[in-house]
Amino acid sequence: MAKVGVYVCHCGSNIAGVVDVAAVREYAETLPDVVVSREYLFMCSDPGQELIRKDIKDGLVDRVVVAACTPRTHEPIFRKALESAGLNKYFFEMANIRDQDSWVHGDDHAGATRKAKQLVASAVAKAANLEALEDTYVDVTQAAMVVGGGVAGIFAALDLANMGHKVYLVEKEPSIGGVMAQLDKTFPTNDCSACILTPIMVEVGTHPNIEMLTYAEVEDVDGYIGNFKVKVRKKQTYVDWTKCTGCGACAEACPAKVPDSFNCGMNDRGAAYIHFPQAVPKKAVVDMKHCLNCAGHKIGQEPRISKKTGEPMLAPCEKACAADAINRSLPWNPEGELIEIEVGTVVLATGYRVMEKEHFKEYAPDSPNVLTALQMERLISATGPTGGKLLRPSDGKKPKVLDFISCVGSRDIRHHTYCSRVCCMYMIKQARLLMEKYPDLEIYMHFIDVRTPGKDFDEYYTHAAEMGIHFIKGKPGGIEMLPDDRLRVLGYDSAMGENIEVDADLVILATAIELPEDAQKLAQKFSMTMDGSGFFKELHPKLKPVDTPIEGVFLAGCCQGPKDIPDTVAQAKAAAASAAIPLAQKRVKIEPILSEVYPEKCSGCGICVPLCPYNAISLKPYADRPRAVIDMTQCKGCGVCASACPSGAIILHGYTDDQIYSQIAALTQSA
Amino acid sequence: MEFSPNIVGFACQWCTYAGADLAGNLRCKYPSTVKLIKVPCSGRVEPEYVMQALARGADGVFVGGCHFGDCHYKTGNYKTSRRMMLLTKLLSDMGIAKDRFRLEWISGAEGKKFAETITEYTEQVKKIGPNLFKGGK
Amino acid sequence: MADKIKFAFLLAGGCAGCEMAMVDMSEKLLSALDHLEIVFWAPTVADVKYKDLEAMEDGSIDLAFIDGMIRSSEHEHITRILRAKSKILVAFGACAALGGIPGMANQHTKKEIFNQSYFDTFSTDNPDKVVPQTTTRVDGKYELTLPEFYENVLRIQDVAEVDYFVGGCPPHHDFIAKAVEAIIAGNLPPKGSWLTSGKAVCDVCKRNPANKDMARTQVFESKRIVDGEPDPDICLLQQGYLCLGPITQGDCGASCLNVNMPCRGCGGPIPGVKDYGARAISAIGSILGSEEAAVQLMEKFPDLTKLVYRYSLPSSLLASKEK
Amino acid sequence: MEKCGLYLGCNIPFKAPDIEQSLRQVFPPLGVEVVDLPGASCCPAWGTAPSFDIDTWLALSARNIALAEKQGVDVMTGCNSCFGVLSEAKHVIDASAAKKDVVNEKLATIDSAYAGSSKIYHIGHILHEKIGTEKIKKNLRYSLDGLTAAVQPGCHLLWPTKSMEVTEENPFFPTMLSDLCGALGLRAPTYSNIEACCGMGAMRSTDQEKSFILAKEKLVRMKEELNPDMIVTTCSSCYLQLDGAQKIFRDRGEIDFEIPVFYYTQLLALCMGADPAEVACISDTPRAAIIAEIQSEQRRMK
Amino acid sequence: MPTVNLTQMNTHEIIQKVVEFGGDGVVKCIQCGACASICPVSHAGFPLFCKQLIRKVQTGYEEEILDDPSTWACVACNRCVEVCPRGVNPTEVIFAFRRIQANELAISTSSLMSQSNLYEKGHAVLSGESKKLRVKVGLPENPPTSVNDEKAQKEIQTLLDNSPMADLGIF
Repeated sequence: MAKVGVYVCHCGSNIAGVVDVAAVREYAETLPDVVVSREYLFMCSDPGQELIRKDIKDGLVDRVVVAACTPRTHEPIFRKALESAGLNKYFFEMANIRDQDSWVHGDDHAGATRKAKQLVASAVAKAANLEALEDTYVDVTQAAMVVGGGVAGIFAALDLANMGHKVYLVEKEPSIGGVMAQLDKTFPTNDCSACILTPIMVEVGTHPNIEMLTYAEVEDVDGYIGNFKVKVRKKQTYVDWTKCTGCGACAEACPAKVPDSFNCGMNDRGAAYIHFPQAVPKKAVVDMKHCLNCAGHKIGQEPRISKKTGEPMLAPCEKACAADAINRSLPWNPEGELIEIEVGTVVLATGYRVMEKEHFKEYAPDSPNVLTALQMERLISATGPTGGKLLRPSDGKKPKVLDFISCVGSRDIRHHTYCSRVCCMYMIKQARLLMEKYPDLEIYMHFIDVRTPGKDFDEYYTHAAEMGIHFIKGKPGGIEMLPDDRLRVLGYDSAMGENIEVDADLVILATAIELPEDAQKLAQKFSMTMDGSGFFKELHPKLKPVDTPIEGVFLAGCCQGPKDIPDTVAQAKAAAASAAIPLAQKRVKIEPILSEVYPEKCSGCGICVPLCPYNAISLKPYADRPRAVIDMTQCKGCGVCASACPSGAIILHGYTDDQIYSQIAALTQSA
Repeated sequence: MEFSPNIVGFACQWCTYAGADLAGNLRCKYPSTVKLIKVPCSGRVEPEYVMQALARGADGVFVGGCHFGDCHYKTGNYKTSRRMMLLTKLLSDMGIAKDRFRLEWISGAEGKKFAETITEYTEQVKKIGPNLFKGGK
Repeated sequence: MADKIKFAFLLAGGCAGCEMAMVDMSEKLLSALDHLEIVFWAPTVADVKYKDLEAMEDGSIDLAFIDGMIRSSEHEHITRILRAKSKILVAFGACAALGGIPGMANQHTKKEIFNQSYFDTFSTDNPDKVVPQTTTRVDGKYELTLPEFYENVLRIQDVAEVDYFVGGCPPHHDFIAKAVEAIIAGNLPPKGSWLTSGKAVCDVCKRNPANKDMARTQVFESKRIVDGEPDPDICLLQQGYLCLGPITQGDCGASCLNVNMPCRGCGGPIPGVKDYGARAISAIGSILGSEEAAVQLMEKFPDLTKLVYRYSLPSSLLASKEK
Repeated sequence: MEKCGLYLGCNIPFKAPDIEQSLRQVFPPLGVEVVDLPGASCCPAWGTAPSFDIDTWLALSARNIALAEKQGVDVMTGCNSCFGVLSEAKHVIDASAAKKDVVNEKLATIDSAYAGSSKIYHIGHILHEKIGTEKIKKNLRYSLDGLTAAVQPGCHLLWPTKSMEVTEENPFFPTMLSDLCGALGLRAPTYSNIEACCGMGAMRSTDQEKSFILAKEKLVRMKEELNPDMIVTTCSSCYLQLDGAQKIFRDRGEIDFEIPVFYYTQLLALCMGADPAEVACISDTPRAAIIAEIQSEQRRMK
Repeated sequence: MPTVNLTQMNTHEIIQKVVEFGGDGVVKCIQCGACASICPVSHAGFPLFCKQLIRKVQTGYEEEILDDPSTWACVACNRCVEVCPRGVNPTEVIFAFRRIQANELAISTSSLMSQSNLYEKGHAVLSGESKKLRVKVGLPENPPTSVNDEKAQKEIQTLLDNSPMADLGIF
């Protein structure tokens, strides 16, 4: 007979303010198998835990039920308490009487108390049926992977590498740098983005512990903490990077015209191109989708011979390449190269994108003089399409009136309900930079609220107002296109309580930060869960901000939610530190909440085999008959196989049939 | 006294159970009718569990899992969906009122949805009335 | 050699097919009879009346088999009598152990069944709307009685304690022989058990992909046997024919599969399974490859319940309707 | 021939029957049979039942839609306001089974029922989406080449997109009516406040002078930006406002120009050779000169 | 304007009422101003356009604004609905308030004319000139609508008689 101890937590007044804790404790005493039932102000406090430890050490109890907050946060704490008292830590079960009871039934004390009793009965019933389980350990592969080469990925990779770990840095573009490399200057210090980022990119490029895999994407992930197997596809560059010197001659020679994504489509690049001037690695690629196959020289074919000269006719890019890195006659494999990398931990730092203006029909997206803020960033950057000169895209003339609109796609239930966090500040930054350079500009900015909560941020904002930038509280509802390519912004000034209009040469939309689609696909490969805003969800919003539900996978940067550069770097360094822990421990624990086949019950029907999402199940001979067997290191403990097994030969430890049936029985007993 | 249904819930620990916890964090009110049994994945919920709960007189049985594409175990919820589709048919053939059993996809971010769903489901079950069946084995 | 085992065989509400299967043991039955003394086997084998059975001393029979289910007060009455007289009681065959084919009637009320039987069919001629009564007075003086027809089909275990269960419709004679031999040898599992190998049909089915070193794959389209002749070498489930072999005890030696017919579950659930039909849809639902496949299955089998509970509806957790 | 139920509303049959006449004349040659909806009432206008009680509004609208359903035809309206009210009512009813029950309970008292089978179109949608500019071009006898129009699509034809059967690609920068004008050879460039409200309807009956602020702004921008030969609209309310208010502004000396105003089908009918005395003979701002120009010999197509 | 003491306002009651009359979006408004910026009522200079009305309801005004005719100037253009980033549906809030006003008979007398026209003939807008105009353009004197159709008029009257509008004594 199990000896179950029940410990009911007041959680201060969180539980006791709603649930009649004494009544629950008394009720628990009447339940079968319960030998002791106690209550305490905070069960998770040390004296609270001591109550449990003492009862175990005294031999009074050998199964523990704590009725308190939620197992999602506190199960590990209490399991440790059991362990330290010498009891198998899996002889523990929790009743969720706070998050799922007192907090949600505050207006129904009687109902909450009745529910608490039922939840305790359910936990006791399960506890009585618990079995002792043992943790196991596996060795950790001594390498880490960082996915995404923006500022977050760069810092995560550098920190891990500097701790002495081998790091694979995977980036889908030909160069690392991310969105930060596209920025002109950065708030609130106005230092040049390229000036501070480029040296660090170079450090990454030359670090002996970092292997950069740029122009590459994660294709598949297998394995578990300590032993991830990641398939990475290195996209075909059609340029021999061992020879390419990054001189850019091919890009200059290429006659194709492709909207330059680095400059947000505001100018064209060739099909052969270098991502941007400060690229690391600085290597050319040929974008075969847009390649014109000049001189009829298709990939993998011998060049045609000129009838006039008798010479082979080469494409301009080939001719321009002094390093002989472009040879279109070679049979380049369009699939690129698929490589499998084994790592112990992974940091996801896949970044964000800004919404395109096309989504915002009321803001005249067809006008070339309506820009996203990132386009504005390129327009004022020295490496941008105008060489840093502020010119109106429609006619190349210098604008006089600029109008910024905030919260475009943010705080908007039609798009994203969250605040994108950085827009207020970067709009002010752009306005200030422009005012400093062109003091005769008139600049208007429309806000719902100005949000400047960072260090030195509000000072930055108030100074902008002193500079003569006009701040208007009120979101514009529309833009009209005037005959001379100017734009009439239809606004409302809440402070005056009046409708206002601004006839602007340029309108800048602070469009929302969002997770790109390819990151969503990546999320599925890594089994990430998404939060309500569509970003990768951290394990706990406060206490585990860089952890994920997948052990061994960590988050950094805007893939977890919008944030500015200082916060991104801080989080990247936190993710690196967390990702280094398993590497330093050299082995990781595998929790025993896993499925197991009883071979003597198995009939070998094989129904379970194709169900397992981790391919953990196979049929192997047992007493000469084919019987299912589960690879414990592959199993993640979902129990899908156990539910399907027609013979009842598979059990999921921790969630066995007996345990669940006993809970059903307890919950259908009239309390 | 007004009939307060007894609803047994099975909730995937990654999505619906977390969503229920979030409802707590957000203090979203809902009736105290549902008691969750935590399972790792909705794919662990055997149709027999649902039947057993109904056979033992539960007024309603609720199964909550992750949205398609969100399963922590990649595909568990698809299995749940297919099994429960067939189960729903069996239950209706056997004369069990339609809303005695409910399957919902509620993510860990949908605390409000969890509270709304339970509130609405409780009303549905109230409409059907108590489950007089007490035949669990 | 010890005394002969005193043996009784009772037909409750069934078709006597199980008894035929017993006879199908042929020579093995003859050698078994060396060890068995038949004290009751009415009316098939021995001309013994109920009252003779009632007159026996409690516990005087060593071993009793019952085939068929409980549908009437007569079945219940005589089952209870036999239980009292017997040391070991075996629920023999699908009806006795699970409710069997007649158990599908539990999808209908007694009233519906009577209407169908006595009024509604095309060939019925019953102008006076006569239905069976438990008592009838004839000529005002003779009182005739009939057993009461119950609302539901019950299993033997619903009215009397059963010591062992044997599945099959009917049980396969090779297997009966093994069971009888085990009983004679006194080699019995704990009471309440099934006399079974405990393995599914798949274990003995030569089509099982596992038995051919092949991988099982998911199913995208369900078929009925009228949809065409299955490939005789490939697992029926793989071909989309809803074979219940994986869920069913295979003491039959996969007889149906050997003649290219899918298993329909007469062997009963593998020990430990609480609800045959629920377990069947869990397994089948799991191997379906898509949501559409599940929808297609339900369109293909509009009466899914009668497919997965063909032999076991009275054993379901939800054995009777919610009224 | 495709049939469509012509829902007249109030303004067109009572105040501008020449528009009604134009509607009846242009559709049959374009392959759409106009079916009357006998007994149709007010949509009901925003200022009536919708401003008092939602269910009463829905029942009255549903009664009108049911008239079309009974004949198995879709509804087309010539008035933007009617289009807005009927579309919104249909949207609300179709979105909720409970609302549908409430509405049908009310309709049952007058032996009517709403099923939701008829769609609500504006005549502009029928012309642009169902008939198409190519077919319109083939039926013309006069071309408007070289003339310029300022178009006024009208609010209810643009928003809310969620309740409309047909929507502009970008409702803030509408193009459908310009396309339809283009089919007549008419140049109809966009102008800055093309999407803005003319001030008619509830606003004009609440405060005429305030409503004129909007009308005047609209007229002035049209004049300054396009200097058009005419204003073309598909909204009977906008038509009445821009035509009527213009005369008042001129009489008061607030503007020094006048631009003739046409409802689109009036113009179309004229281009198809209709008699102006039937299809375009009621207006405050004079149209005789431009009508003569439209149906002049030089403009007759070969 | 005198100072408003917010603690003396009963916000709950009026919000509840607006929600009941169909303006449930009123609680979602964050006063961003987008609706106001494109609102014809605001452009024309009426004081109580969408944003202001919503704010005042949120603050607990009812009596103070009950007689303001601005709401009746709303042409239901629905542009606010299209641009509102919070799903407030400002048009519906205005109409909800209009319904509250209508039920208190806080409406203009000219509006009453439309209601009785609707009741009598099924048309809110009629014109004394219409028959003459129709004949002039070659149409029958009466259009095929309820205006000359007693059965249709009876139907409309039945619907209106059985509605809350009948209790107001406006027909």
